[in-house]
Amino acid sequence: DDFKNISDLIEDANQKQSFGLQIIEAQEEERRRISREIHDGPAQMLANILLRADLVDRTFRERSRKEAMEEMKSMRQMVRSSLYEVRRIIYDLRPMALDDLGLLPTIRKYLSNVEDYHKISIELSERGEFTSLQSKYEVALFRLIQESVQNAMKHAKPSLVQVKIEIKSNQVTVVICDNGIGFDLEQKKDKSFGLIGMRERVEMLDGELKIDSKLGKGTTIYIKIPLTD
Amino acid sequence: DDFKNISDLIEDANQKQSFGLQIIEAQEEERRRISREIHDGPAQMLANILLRADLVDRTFRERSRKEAMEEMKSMRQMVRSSLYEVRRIIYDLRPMALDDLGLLPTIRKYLSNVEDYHKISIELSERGEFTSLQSKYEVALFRLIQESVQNAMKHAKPSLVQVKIEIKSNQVTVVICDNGIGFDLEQKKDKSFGLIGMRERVEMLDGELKIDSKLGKGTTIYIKIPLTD
Amino acid sequence: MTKKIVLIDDHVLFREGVKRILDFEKDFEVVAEGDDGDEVIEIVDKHQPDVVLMDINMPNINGVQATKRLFSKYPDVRVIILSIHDDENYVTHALKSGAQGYLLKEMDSQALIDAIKIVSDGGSYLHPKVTHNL
Ligand SMILES: Nc1ncnc2c1ncn2[C@@H]1O[C@H](COP(=O)(O)OP(=O)(O)OP(=O)(O)O)[C@@H](O)[C@H]1O
Ligand SMILES: Nc1ncnc2c1ncn2[C@@H]1O[C@H](COP(=O)(O)OP(=O)(O)OP(=O)(O)O)[C@@H](O)[C@H]1O
Ligand SMILES: [K+]
Ligand SMILES: [Mg+2]
Ligand SMILES: [Mg+2]
Ligand SMILES: [Mg+2]
Repeated sequence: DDFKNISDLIEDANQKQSFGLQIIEAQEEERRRISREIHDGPAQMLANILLRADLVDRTFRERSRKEAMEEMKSMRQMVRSSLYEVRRIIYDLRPMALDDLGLLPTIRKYLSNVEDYHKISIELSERGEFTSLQSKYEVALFRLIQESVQNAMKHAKPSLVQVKIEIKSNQVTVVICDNGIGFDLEQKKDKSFGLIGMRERVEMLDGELKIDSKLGKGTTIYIKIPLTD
Repeated sequence: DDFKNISDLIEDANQKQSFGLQIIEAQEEERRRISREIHDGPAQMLANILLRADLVDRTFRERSRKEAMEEMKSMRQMVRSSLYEVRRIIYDLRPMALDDLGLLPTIRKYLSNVEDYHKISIELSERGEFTSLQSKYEVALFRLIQESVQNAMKHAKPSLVQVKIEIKSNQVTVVICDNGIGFDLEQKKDKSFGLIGMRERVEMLDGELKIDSKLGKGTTIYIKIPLTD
Repeated sequence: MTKKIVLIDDHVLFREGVKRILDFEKDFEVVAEGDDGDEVIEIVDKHQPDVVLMDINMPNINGVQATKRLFSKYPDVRVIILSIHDDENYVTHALKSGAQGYLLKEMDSQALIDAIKIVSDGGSYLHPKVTHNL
């Protein structure tokens, strides 16, 4: 009996270790992705804006004010697009609204962005008092809902997604449900980090996570997290 | 004896778990930091460039050509600084040179940036054949040196930092040495993530990391990592 | 009559740009600047401006908190929030604090001028790009 315990523990330790390594790799990968994204988007655009600005200057000197102002207009257009890009990158990293406005407005906006982008319908139902949630819960809940919804978009091909959040004084429950293709929970995927990360986050807050999925019927994720001060 | 093993293992598992959680938190914190940094830097500047462009136009119409050219100059200066900011953010995230040019040029550039910025002298000595290093070693070695040097700058107040890298066919050794204030290795710091992360990275590659530090004498970090194919 | 304007923003270059634009308007005068929300009451005490231009994200006291504080002391004060965020939730949040204007920092100079005129005359102004989202 002791032996089983020991080997369980070893298994556990190994899993945790490899979990740690996975996160380091995932983080490194994320940094690379973001840095490429900024490089290919805003940085390229700014380099281009710089060229345009020089052009405005030259046009001014060598042609006319009118032509220079035309150049300026197209430069401004480009500045606007890079600002747009920059906003998107900030948002993907971490919506500032989460810290500035709180969980509910951030979730609403997030879901409405997903709806627009994926041309899909997402129902949000919310119950309880959100304003006094501590920041650690806000961040965790946002990431859990984000990953669940992203999974539904990426894998499930659903026609409807429902998100329910209920906050009570001592616990919060979240249910994310899609009517998509479902999946086999037994099949482990290499390099899949989302569900593992979700579990880890929920564990970290002493909560529970349950996944229900049936091939052809869709997936429902239940999350319950106790609230402590 | 078995009991000791079990409690060691439990300790181990707990440490690994809390390690995983720490990385999640550190990652979340990093995302927040970068997103604020982009918001406070490049996003503000881009918005401002639009105003400055207007300013050029109005100055020309309502004041003089000469003043307009001055405004133009300052607008171009602003575009240049935004580009500079964006590049710095990209670099901090992940020097692309690492993927594009390899370890050695990236380290050289990194150290010379630190020298300039902190007005300090850093000696780099390198021996061996760097060109055939696998990317996983390059990234790890860069991050290890980066964190060690950052620690020296942040905590040690040194007048000299030395970095030595030696690559042999089957192993790489790195020594980072500062002559600063040193620290007590026994004192654990909450929320300090650098050294733990370094250990974990080295472990992940089956290597060894040793820290030598004496109060008032400085700190030396020895890293040895076996190279496998 | 000249409209007195106070400008609160932690970004120096941004303040500089706004000031330079307002320099052109003979009816406008920037009477004071600050770089954090915690300064605003003191500045308003001293200068009694017609409009406060208030950045939303600042290091200590953000623009929304600062606006709330300001309104509890000066219920008639006119405030325009300046922000990078085009998310409509920020707009409603800002308006709830008592501000009468919301301007995206990517504004052109005409939008800035219009907003100041309208808000200081008792009206309210939202950046066209965000009204679209509301
Ligand atoms: N809502 C869902 N509907 C159908 N399949 C799903 C759903 N959620 C997860 N899956 C399946 O479970 C696998 C694991 O999901 P997980 O989020 O861990 O990884 P991933 O989404 O593939 O990659 P990552 O999240 O790391 O980008 C997925 O590859 C997919 O096959
Ligand atoms: N070269 C050094 N000289 C003096 N003290 C050091 C040095 N390196 C580390 N320390 C001490 O060890 C502590 C832990 O270092 P570590 O890198 O883990 O964390 P940190 O630098 O404080 O924070 P982080 O790296 O997470 O940003 C530091 O807070 C500092 O007190
Ligand atoms: K003026
Ligand atoms: Mg996923
Ligand atoms: Mg450190
Ligand atoms: Mg600001």
